[in-house]
Amino acid sequence: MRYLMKKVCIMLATLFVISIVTFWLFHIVPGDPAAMILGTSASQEQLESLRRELGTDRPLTEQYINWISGAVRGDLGNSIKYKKPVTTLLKGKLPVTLILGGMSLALVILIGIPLGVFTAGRKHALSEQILNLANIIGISIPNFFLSILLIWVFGLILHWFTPGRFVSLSKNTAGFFRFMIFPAIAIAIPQICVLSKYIRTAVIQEVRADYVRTARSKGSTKNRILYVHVLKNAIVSVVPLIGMIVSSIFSGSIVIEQVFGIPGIGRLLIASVTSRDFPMVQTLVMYIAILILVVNFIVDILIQIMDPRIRIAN
Amino acid sequence: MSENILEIKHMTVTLYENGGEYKVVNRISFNVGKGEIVGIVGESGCGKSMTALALQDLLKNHIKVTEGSMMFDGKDLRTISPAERRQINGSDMSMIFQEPMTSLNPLQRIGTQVGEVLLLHGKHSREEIEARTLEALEMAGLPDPKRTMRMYPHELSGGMRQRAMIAMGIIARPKLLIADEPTTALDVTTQSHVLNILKRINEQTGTAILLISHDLGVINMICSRVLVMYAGKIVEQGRTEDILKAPVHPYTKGLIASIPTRRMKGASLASIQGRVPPVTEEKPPCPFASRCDRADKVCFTEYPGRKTISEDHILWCHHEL
Amino acid sequence: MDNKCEEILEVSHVTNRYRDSGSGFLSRSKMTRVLNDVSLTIHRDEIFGLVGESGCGKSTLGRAVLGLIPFEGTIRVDGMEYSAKNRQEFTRSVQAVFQDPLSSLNPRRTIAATLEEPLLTHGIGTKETRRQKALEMLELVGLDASYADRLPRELSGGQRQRVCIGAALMIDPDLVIADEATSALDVSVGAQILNLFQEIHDRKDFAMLFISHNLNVVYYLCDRIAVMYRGSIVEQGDAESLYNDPQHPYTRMLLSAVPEIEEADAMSRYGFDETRRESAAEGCDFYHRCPYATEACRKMPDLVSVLPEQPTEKNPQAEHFVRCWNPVRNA
Amino acid sequence: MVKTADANAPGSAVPGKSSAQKGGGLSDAGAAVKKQMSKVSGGWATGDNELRIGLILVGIIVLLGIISIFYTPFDTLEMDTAVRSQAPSAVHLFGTDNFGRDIFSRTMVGARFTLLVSASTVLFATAISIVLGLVCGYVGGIVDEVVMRVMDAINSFPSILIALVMVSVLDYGKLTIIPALVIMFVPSFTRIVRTGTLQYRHADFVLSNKVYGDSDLRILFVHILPNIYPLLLSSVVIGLSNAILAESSMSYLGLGIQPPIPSWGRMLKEAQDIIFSTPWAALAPGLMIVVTIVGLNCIGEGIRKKYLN
Repeated sequence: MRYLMKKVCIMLATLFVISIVTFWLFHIVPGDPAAMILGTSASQEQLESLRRELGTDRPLTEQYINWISGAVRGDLGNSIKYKKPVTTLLKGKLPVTLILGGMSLALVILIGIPLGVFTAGRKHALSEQILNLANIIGISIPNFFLSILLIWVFGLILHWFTPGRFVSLSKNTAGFFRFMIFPAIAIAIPQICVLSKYIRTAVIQEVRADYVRTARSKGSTKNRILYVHVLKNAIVSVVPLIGMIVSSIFSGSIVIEQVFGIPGIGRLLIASVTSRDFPMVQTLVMYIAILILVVNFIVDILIQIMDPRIRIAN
Repeated sequence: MSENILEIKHMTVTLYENGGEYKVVNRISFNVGKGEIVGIVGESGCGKSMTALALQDLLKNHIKVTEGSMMFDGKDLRTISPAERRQINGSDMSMIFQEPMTSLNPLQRIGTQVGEVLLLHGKHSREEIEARTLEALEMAGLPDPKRTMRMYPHELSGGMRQRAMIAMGIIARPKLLIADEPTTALDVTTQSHVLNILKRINEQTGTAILLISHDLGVINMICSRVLVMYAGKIVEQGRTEDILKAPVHPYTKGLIASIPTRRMKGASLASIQGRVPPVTEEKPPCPFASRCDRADKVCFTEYPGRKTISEDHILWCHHEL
Repeated sequence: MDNKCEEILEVSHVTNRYRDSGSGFLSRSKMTRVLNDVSLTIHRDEIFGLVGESGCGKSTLGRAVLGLIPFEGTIRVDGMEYSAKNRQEFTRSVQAVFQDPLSSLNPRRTIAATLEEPLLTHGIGTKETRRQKALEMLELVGLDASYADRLPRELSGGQRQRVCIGAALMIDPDLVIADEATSALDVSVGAQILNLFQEIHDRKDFAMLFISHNLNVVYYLCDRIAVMYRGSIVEQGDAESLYNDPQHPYTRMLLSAVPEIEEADAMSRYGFDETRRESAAEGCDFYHRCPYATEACRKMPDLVSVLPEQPTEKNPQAEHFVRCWNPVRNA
Repeated sequence: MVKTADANAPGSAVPGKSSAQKGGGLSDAGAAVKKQMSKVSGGWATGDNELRIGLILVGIIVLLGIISIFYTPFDTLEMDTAVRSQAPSAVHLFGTDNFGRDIFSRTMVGARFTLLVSASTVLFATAISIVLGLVCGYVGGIVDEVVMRVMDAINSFPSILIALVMVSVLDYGKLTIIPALVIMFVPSFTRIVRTGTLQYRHADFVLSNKVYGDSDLRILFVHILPNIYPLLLSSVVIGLSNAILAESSMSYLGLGIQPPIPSWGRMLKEAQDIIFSTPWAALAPGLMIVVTIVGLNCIGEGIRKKYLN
């Protein structure tokens, strides 16, 4: 348990550092937000009053402290563009992105791992080569081009879903998932190729390990060796990768929400970056940071449970 | 039933690599009596490990046993079905390996891995498996079997892990235990403990042991008979004292003379010139011919016949020495 | 160096600790002691053997003498103490041969380039003279000159070790450290290398610190031997007196465990059965396994000279040190 | 402890037919083994085929990019409504978009800028990573610990997020995309260089060279780097393909290369709304991206396979 406590405070410390870095990035470097909003034509007094309103005239550390204290109380300041508190804007959007990310992760794991194990078994030269090329192509298709193809084929030609018209979960659950499956696929395909390749290399490596030879010498059957010994070792060596895959899924969802027009925090992030709405961007970055840290924390715990070598070392 | 647990006749193991076929083990014949400890000695690449792996069908898929018969306990291992062969592995014939660090599954407790042998062979209740695992760990010389059962491989030292491997090998009371360089990776003191344990197991349970090593000293500690292998062939075999005291084959002589001992202090060691030919190199009928100072034309043309020096002292060489 | 001092290597009170940091920076990292106040001296042109099981610190001592790792205490080679400043000069007098033939040569450079490396670093000679000296060295270590332009992967383990020995001798060092130089080789190949060591040692004058776990090899090759256990020297003396009259229980245990090919039953020569008990914190390191341990052993003994029972005729002033309160006499 | 390496079987022994098997081909057992062999044989095993495919594909793209500097079939900006939304034809190889611009010329110019941005990104990232990776791998200790902590932190973040933050802070012009991409790639390159250095740091020949008196710099750049550069080369090439992927994503989001300079990502963005009427407007840049990245990945895979054996 002591190890868990230590991991939690490392996580909080990292979060604190990130908040400082993001705060510093958005407040010092881009110059005066007030001038940004009112444009160059505004008079000095208007700039002055807006600065007072936004609180950007007070010394930096003071701004940071009340931002953090606000954040803790749930008040994350107002979005410049929408003039509304950031939290209300977020309320509807966060679950959408989480569901999209969850669906993609499920697809990646449910298809990636079996595919990796299956391809590791393929010993025939020709199929090995085809799988290799398919994998390279799978990784090479950019997810936004893939989405456009999906929209074109499944949306416009086969009419399996109406592109551009997002169906919200509350109104029509079936419609929502029918719509969301395509962006999930678009995000998942490159990651499936990545995960299946790692699993394949891990399985091939483990099959050559000495303890497999010991198992065969004990009279164990091929399948038992694969499932009892090899698979677990392969997965343990791949679990640390899940963190990286989740962060790639997140990158993918930021772009895909734009293509499919899904009202998630990814699309909000793009909108606020293009309109230089710093409080919004800053909050979104913090949200995503928290999500990533939580996922990494879970991956760490997973590794602890599965791998005694690390569990006992701590 | 003959009193030999293992009878190998003209066994040949062939390696298939980028188009070529290379005989890693070339028509060797030897026997292992019930309850006997037999050693195989030879340098790297002489095929001693291949012989051991062939017995338990553990060869890689581009290496095959292409000739000869392997009679184990009355059954010919080359003709029985793979399922039957798998039944023998672990129960009647078991094996321990050189690298204790990597030969155990890092994610499973020692107790589970040792007990797995009983799970694979016959019906045993959980309690019986646990009891026999404890008994096997005890017999293998582990100081605290109860605690060791719950530990993971990375928590044990090299010597302890090798003892766990031995426990795994003897839990099903096999008729033959094959040990492929079991102590090469261990310290000298641990090595002598492990060899004593193997000897004690042989005396208590009558399990025959086939010990493979590159170190004649290790062989001399526990083996009653030894086979000397060179480049895939047995060049000489006999009782350990005879081979050490009165070696006949030039290679055996050279091998013994190149071991630094007290007697040789100060004098230069008689080393065999040249080096062991790689597997892929074409070898004359008598493989040692190219390095042997007594070699003449016949050694390069015909297979050396089998000569008997004394009751079990056998030699494969053209020359009366 | 002007005064050719008698002792080529003086190691005095060398201690080495390393901090194995616990996982992450929060847990307290404990200091593990690898070398514990080791002192020894090697005479000029002598082959000194350092023997012990893995983890006893023999390789660490070798690395300390080469200046590769930090340590407390002083090490002087030919009167010169190692420091970052005199690194160039220091490396002229100390060279080394390592164990693993597979990784002992840079796979991407030819044999000649490897041999010329020491000369290049010390700026000795021109391109032609360096090449010439490399070819001569190949001859000396028993390799055909045609090997000069080959890559390491075309050579066998034994041949690669010969190249390493050649490279170590290119700049005529006064001291060569051989760290398990024959341990990774087959018996017959190892024998050729041991012969090579002896031949070259007779022809060129340099001292050698031969580190190995194999007692037979060390006894065969070395004039004086030190046995190490858990970071300290437990017994030291010339080869004969140490082999025929071992007085430290650990040395006796080692000798009884070494597989012999001569006596049929080598086991009983120094019949030794170990005991198991709690180790004594400040006491002798071997306390927890020593059957002869007494209360006195709870305090750490120091290396004491033991006058040999029968002065051997070969070298009357034979010296023999043991770190034990009640050394074991032959019955 | 000590392991008896199979020390005297040198790698490149001349393969010869085994003595017993004079004349006749493989025995039946041999043929059975051959068929079932897992080894991928011929060009595919050594990675040559992948390398050839990759070089051809990337070669075409680079060639197009270079030609576009001097000549493009049509002016990339001139809009000619007469030839609006024409299907691919002999005149307009990739057809025209709804403003009547020739898509083939635009992809050619797009190729130039996309490759330019990605190549410079990878160049900077590699330079920084070699220094960081070698130092961390070789020196180790606190330096290694701190740098790796920072690298892991950056690496665990979604790559696009870092680029977005950089772009929003430094206002997106043509050149600000490059530092954003560099920061994305430095962590993974550094880790590759570091792993390579660690692998060789404790090799005996590095110790021997230290004992010969070599300076650390000489050991790093003369002994360690030549041994790991093939590995680095293959990951740089694969890094290049990821850079193109990232650059086109940013351009798609409107934050990468700014108009009027055409870039593949941006062309895809514009073509998305008219996909039904003029699908080729989207297919052309899309396929160009895929072809480039497949080519680069093939080269990377080829080098890695060559390096392994």
